[in-house]
Amino acid sequence: MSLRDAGPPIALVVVFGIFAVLSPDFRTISNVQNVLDAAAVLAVVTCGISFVLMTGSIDLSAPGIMGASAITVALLVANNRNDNDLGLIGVAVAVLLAAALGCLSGLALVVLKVPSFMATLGVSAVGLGVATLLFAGVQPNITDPMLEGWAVERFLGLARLTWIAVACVLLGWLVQRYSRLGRYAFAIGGAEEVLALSGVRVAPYKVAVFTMAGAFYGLAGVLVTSQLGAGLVQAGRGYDFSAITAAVVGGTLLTGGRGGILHSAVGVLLVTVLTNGLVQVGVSPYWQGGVQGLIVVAAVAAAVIPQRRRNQVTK
Amino acid sequence: MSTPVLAKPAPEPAADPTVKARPTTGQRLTSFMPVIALVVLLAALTVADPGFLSLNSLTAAVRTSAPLVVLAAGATLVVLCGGIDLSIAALCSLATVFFALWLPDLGGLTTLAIIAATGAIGALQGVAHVLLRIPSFIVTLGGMSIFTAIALVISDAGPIRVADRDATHWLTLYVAGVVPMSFVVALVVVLVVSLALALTPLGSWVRATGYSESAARLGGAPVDLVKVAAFTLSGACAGLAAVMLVSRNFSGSPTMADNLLLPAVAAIVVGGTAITGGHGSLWRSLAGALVVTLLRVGLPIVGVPSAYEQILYGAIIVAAVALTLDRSKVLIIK
Amino acid sequence: MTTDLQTEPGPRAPGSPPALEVRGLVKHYPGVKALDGVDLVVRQHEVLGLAGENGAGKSTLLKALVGLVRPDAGEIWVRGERVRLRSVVDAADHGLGMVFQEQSLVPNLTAAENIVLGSEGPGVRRGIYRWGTMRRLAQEQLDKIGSHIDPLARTDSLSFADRQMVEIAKVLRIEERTAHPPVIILDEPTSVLESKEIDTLFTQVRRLREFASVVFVSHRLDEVLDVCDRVAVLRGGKSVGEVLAADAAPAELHRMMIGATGSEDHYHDGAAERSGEPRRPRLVVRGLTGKTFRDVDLDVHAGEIVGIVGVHGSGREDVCRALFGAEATVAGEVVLDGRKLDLSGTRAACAAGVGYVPAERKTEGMVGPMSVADNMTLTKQHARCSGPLVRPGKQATLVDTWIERLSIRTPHRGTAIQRLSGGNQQKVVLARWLVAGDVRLLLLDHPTRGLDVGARSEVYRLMRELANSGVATVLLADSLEEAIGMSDRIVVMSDGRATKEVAAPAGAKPTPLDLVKEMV
Amino acid sequence: MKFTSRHTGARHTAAVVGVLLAAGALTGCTETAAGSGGGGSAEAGACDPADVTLVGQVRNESNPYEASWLDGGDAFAEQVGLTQERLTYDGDSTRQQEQISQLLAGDTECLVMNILPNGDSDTPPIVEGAQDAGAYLVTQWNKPADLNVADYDHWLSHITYDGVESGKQIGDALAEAIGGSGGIVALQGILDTGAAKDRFAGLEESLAANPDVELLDDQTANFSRAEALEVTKTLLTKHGDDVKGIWAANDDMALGALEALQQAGRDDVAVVGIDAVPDALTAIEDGTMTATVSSDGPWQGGIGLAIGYCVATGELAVEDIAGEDRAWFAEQFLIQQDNVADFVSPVTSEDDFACGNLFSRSQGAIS
Repeated sequence: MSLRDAGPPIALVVVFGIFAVLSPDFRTISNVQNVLDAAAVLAVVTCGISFVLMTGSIDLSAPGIMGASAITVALLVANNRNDNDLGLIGVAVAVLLAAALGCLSGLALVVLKVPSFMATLGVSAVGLGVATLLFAGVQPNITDPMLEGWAVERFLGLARLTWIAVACVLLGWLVQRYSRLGRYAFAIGGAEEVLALSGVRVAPYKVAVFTMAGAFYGLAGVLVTSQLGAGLVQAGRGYDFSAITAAVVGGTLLTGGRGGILHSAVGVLLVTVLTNGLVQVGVSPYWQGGVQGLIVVAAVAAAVIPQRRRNQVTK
Repeated sequence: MSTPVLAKPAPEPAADPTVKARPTTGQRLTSFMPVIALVVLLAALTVADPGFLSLNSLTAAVRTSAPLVVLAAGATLVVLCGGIDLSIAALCSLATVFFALWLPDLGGLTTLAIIAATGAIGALQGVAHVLLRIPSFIVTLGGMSIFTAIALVISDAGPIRVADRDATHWLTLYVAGVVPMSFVVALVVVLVVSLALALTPLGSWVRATGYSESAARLGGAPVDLVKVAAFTLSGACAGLAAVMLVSRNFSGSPTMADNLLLPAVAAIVVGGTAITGGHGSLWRSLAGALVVTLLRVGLPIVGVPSAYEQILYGAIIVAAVALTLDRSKVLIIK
Repeated sequence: MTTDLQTEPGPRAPGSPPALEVRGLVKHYPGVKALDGVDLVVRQHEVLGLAGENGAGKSTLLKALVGLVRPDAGEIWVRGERVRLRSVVDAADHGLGMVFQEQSLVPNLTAAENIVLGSEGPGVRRGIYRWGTMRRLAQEQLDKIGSHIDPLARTDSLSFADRQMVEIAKVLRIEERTAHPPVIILDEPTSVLESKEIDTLFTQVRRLREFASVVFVSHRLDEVLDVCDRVAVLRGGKSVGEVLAADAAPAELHRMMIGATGSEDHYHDGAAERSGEPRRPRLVVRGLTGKTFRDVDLDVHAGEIVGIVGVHGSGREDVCRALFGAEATVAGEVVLDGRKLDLSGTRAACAAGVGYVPAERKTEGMVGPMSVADNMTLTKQHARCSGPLVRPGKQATLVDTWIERLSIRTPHRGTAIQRLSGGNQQKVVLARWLVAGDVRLLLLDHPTRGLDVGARSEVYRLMRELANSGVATVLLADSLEEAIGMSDRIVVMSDGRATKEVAAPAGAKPTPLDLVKEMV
Repeated sequence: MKFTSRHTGARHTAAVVGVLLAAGALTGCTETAAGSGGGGSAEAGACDPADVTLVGQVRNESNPYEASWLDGGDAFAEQVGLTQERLTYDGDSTRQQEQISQLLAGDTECLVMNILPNGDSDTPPIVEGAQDAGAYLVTQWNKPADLNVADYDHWLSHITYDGVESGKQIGDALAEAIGGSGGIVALQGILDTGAAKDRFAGLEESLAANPDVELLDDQTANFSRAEALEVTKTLLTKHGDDVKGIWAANDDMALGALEALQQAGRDDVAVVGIDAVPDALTAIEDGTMTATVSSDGPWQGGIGLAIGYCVATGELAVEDIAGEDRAWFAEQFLIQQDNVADFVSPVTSEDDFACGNLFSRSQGAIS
C-alpha cells in the first residue's frame, strides 16, 4: 500500500481521534452506531458513483434517480396510496427502474456523445420529473413491515440498512476486483484508446457502468424511503456532490483510473465522521458546510503536494 | 483528460496544398448550432403558446437571462482553460449579501467594490488551484461550501433588504425602450472578453492551456497566470451577476443564486464549448444561456405541467448538447 | 470495393504460400493518396523490414493490415486466403498483430491483464476474472520471449523496455487464435529505447522468427538492415522495390526511399566554419542538483552544439528540463551570458532566451488542434504583435515568412498542426523559438525522434544554421551516431552525474564505442 | 538566413467597438419596456369573466400541502368555468422571480395571481412587478412586516396564519403532553421565512409560560422531512433521554422526527407540528403525534384566486376592501386526538369563495 493509498485511512483515524478527545458525546458507542447508520445511504450512492469516476466520467444523476426509485418503491410495497403489496419485488422493480435511468445516461454518453456531466444532469431532471409524476400530490407512506424494519431493526448493534450498505461495498469491491466490468471500468479510466486498439468495444462497458451506478442509486433511494417511511421526490437531494466529495476524499481521481470502492468507503466514513463530529462539538450549522469544504481541499492538497512536480497538468 | 496514444484523426500526411483550412459545410453548421437550437426552441414555444412570441415576452426573457449570461461567460473562460468553476453560484450569493451589507457605507461604489472583491476571491481560488495543484473541481467545490457558509454567517441566514435602490436603478432601465440594460451589460461583458481573447495573445494561451497544458507550458505560455486570470474573471463575473440579481430582487440573500450553478454549466455546454477545454467561445455560452433561460421560464409559462417540464428540460438539454457539440474537436468524450 | 472475390484466386508461390501478401492496396484521404497500389509479400519465418520516408504510406499500410483502416481497393491475402479485415479483432483472428509505435498498454492494469486484454479466453468465465488462470496465460506469453516480468505487476511500475516486452507478449497472444504462425508487426519499436534495450529487443525479434513472421518498421536504416532478412521500400504510397538485407547498405536504402542519392554527410558537418575562437561560455552550469541528477557542471559556448549522451536513467533528460525550469532543482547555479538564470519556471527561462524542444512532441511539443500559426507564436507576445494587441495581418506575415524559410509543408498557416507530418510538426515547434527572435540557448530533447531521413536531414541543417548564427545548443540525440555527428563536444552522463567530456570537432569525431565505454 | 527577427513600428489596430456600443446604449434609456402594461391605470372590473387568467404558484408539487393548494385553485377555477395555470419554482427564489417576470410580460390585463412567495424578501419584487403590469395579486404566508398592502392598488390582499399563535398553541400542547416539565428540542423551518420566525417566536412565548420546559437545542431542518430525520437523530444522540418532546415548525419535519424516534426505538417522546397534512392527521389519530395546527391548503389555493377574480370582474372594488382585509390572519385550529376526526377530509364549500363571503375566515388584521 503506497503512501497515497494510506493517506485517507490515516486521516480518518486522526479526525476520529480529534473528535473523540474534544467531545465526550462523540466517543460513545451509540454515537459510533449513529455515524455508521448515517453513512449507509451515502455509502451505497458512492459505490455507484465510484465506478463512474473510475472510468473518468462524472455522474450527477443521483438526485433524480433516487427520487424516482424512492417514489416507485413506496408505491409498490404496502402503502397508503394503493393496494400494492409487492414487498421485495417492489424493491427490485424500483432498482430496475433506476438502472434503466442510469442506462439512459450511458446511452446518451456513448450514442449521442454528450459529455457525462450534461447527460447525467439531464437524466437527473428526467428522474425528478418521473418522480413528481408518480407522486401526484399525495405523499405515499409505506406500511410494509419489511421495508420499515430495515431502518428500525438492528443486527449486532447496527440497523439492517447499514448491513445492506456494507454488503454493497463488498459487492462493489468484488465487481471491481474480479469482474471484467470492474476491471474494464478501471482500464477505461487508465487508457480508453488502448482498449479500443486491443479489440475491446468500450461503449457497452460504459453503458454497463452507468447502469450499475443507477442500480446503486436506486437501492439508495429505497433505503432513504425505508428511513423516512415515505417516498419523497427529494430523497436524493444533495447526494450527487456529497458522493463525489466522499469518493475524492477517499483518493479516487476525477480523471479516472485510480481509486476504487474501498477508497470511497473510507471517504464516506471520513465525511460522515466530520459531519457528525462538527455537530457534536457544537460548531454552528452554518459553518459546518464551510469547514467540510476546507477539509476536503486540505485533504486533497495533502495527498497531492508530495507528488507535486513541475509542469504537472492539473485540470 | 487522459493521454491520447493513437486515436488521432486519420489523415496524417497533409501533402496536398489545395486542402485549405476552410471549414466544411458541416463544421459551419455545427458552429451555428447553438443559434439554431435557440431558434428552434423559440419556435416550439411559440407553437405551444402563440402569445409567447411577443416583444414584451422576449424582453422579459432576455432580462431574466442577464445574470445567467454573465455567470456562464465568466465560467466559460475557466472551462476553456480545461478546468471547471463550481463556486460561481455560491460566490454570487455571497456577493448579494456583501452588496446589501456594504451599500449603506459605500453607496455608488458598491458595485465596483463587489466586482473587485469577488474577482479577488476568484483569484484566490485560482492561486490555490495553480500553486497547490489541486484539481479545479475540488478547489471550487470546497469554495462553494465555504462561500455558502460565510454568506450564511454574515447574513445570519436570512435575506437583507436593500432599501436604497438608486445604486442598482440603472440596471433596471431599458435601452431604446426594448432592450433591458442588464442584458446590454451582459452583452458588453461577452463582447469585451471576447475581444480581449481575440485581440491579445490571451486567446491562444487560453486555448493552448485547455487543449494541452503541458505543451502550452513548455511552449512558454504563462499557463499559471492564464488560469489565475480565468478564475479572477469568473469571480468578477459572479460579482456582476450578483449586482444584477440585487437590482431585480431588492435584497441580498445567502442562497439567492445557488440554483444557478447547474444552469450556468448547462449553458456553457449547450453552447457547444467542450467541457474538456480548448474549444469553445463566450458567444456560444451566450446562446446557451438563452436556450437554458427559455427552458427554465418558457416551459412552465406555455403551460407544461411541472412533472413533464422537468422531463422535457432534461431531454431537451441532452438533445441540445448532442446537436451543438463539435465532435471533431474532442477526441474522447468523458 | 468492387474487385471480384471468386474468380481470381491469384498466382500461388511454389511451396507454402506467403504468410501475408498485399496486392495493389489503395487508400485515399481527402486530398491525399496515402496508398497508391502497394504490393508486399511477407514469407513465413521471415523478418521483413519496411522502409520509407514519413508520408510514404507506411502507417496507413500497417493500419490496413490490422483492420484499423479500410482500403479503398486492393487485396490482403493471409496464407493464400483472401481476407477482409474490419477490426483489430478481425486481424488478430487471422493471425495479424501489431506492436504500436507509441505504447498501447493500459498503465493502471497489471501486465497480465494487458497481455490478455480483449481476448481473455479462459482467464474470464462469465465475466468473472480468474486471476490464477490469467497469470498462467500471461506467463506463457512472457516465457516465449524469455522475459522475467512479474505478470501481476502494475504496468506503470515497469521500465520502458519491460513495457515493450509486455507489448510484444500481448501481440503474441494472437498465436492462440490461429493454427498458423502469426505475423507480428513492429512499428518503430526502437524509437524510444536506449541502445542496451534495443539489443534485447533485437534478440527477441530474432527469436520470434522461429515461430512467426515479423514486419519491422524503423527509421534507423542501420537497425533495419541489422535485424531484417529483406527490406521493402515504400515511396509516395507505392512499392518501389526490395533488397536483401545482407547485400544492402544504408545509403542504398536511403536512395531508394528518397528516389535519389542522399548526401552522405547528412549531419551537415563542416557546412560552415565555427564562429572563431569561443570567448567565454554562454551557458555556465555549476553543481546543478535535482531529484535524478547531482553536481552537474556544463559549459556551452555561443555557436556550439553540446551533446549529452547517457543510458536510460542517466538523468540527462531531467537536466535538460531543469535548465528550462520545467524540473525542480535543489542546488546549483546556472549563468546565461553572465546573468544568473532563473530556474523557477518555464516563463522565466523563455524570457531569458532559452528555448526547449521536448521529446514528446505530440503531448508536450505542440497543441494538436490549434493552428500552425498559433503554435508557432505561442511563446512570445511581442513576436505576434507590437504592444499588447494581436495584429492578425502582421502575425500572418511573420508566420508565413517562417513557413517559407523552414520550408514547412502545410496547406495553410491556419491548418491544425496535428494534420502535418511529424517532420513539419517538429519544424513548427522549432520555429516557435526562432520567431521569438532572441533565443540564446536551445535545449533539444530528441528533436528527430520519429522523423524520417529527409526530415531529419532538414532538422540537422536547421540546427547547424542556428548554431552558426550564434545560438548555444544542448542536444539529447536520438542515437549515438547523431550525437557524434552533430555535436562539437559530447558530455557523458551516468547515474545522474556528468562523468566525462569528449571533444568532437569536425574531422576528429570519436567512435560510438568510445562513448559506450564511458556510459556504462 | 537570419534568425533574429525584429519588429519595428508599434502601430495599433485598436478596436473600440465596446466603447461605441456603450455610448450608443446610454442614449435612449427608459424606465420600462415599450408597450408594457399601463401601470396602475387599469380600470378595475373591466374584465369579462371568460377573459380572466388564473395563476397559482407554489414551491413544488412534490409536497402534499402545496399540491393540495394547487388542487384547491383548480377547484375554484372550475367553479367559475376557467382553468388555473399551475406554476412551481422548486423552492428557487430566482426561478420564482423569473417565472413571474415572464408571466407579467404577457397579457396582464385580466391576470389574477395567487402566489406563495419563497421567502419574505421575494415578495417586494413580485408586488412591484404586478403593480407595474396591472395584474391582480394575492400573496400568502410571506411578506416583510414593513411592506404595506394598502400602498398598492393591484396587490389586493395578503393572507397568512398567525404563526406566533400556532407556534404557541403547539408549544403549549407539547408542554402539556410531557407533563409540564422536561427538555424539548425545536426543529426550525427555512430561517428566511416569516412563518418560521413567527412560529419560533410563538414557541418562545409558550416556553415563557411553561418555565419548567427547557429548550435543549434548536436546529433548522428547512421544512424538510429528510433533513429533520438526520438532525433529530443527531440531537437524540447528543441529548439522549433528556429529550421529552420535539417541537417542529411544520408537519413534514415532525414526521421526519417521528421516523428518527422510531429508528432510535424511542416511543416516549411527544411530537408536535403545524399544517395538518394528511400523514400528520393519521399520526395524531394513531396517537404517535400529539398535535398540529390546521392550515387549509385547498382553501388557500382557492381564496387567493377568488379575491382576484372578484376584483377583476368588477364584483368587488379594491377601494371597498376594508383595510383590515388587505392583510389578515386566517382562521386556524389546534388539532389533537380528540378533534382530529373533524379535519381528516378538509371541506371547502363554494360559499367560501363567493364574492361577498371572501373574508369570512379572517381572524383580524395582521398587526
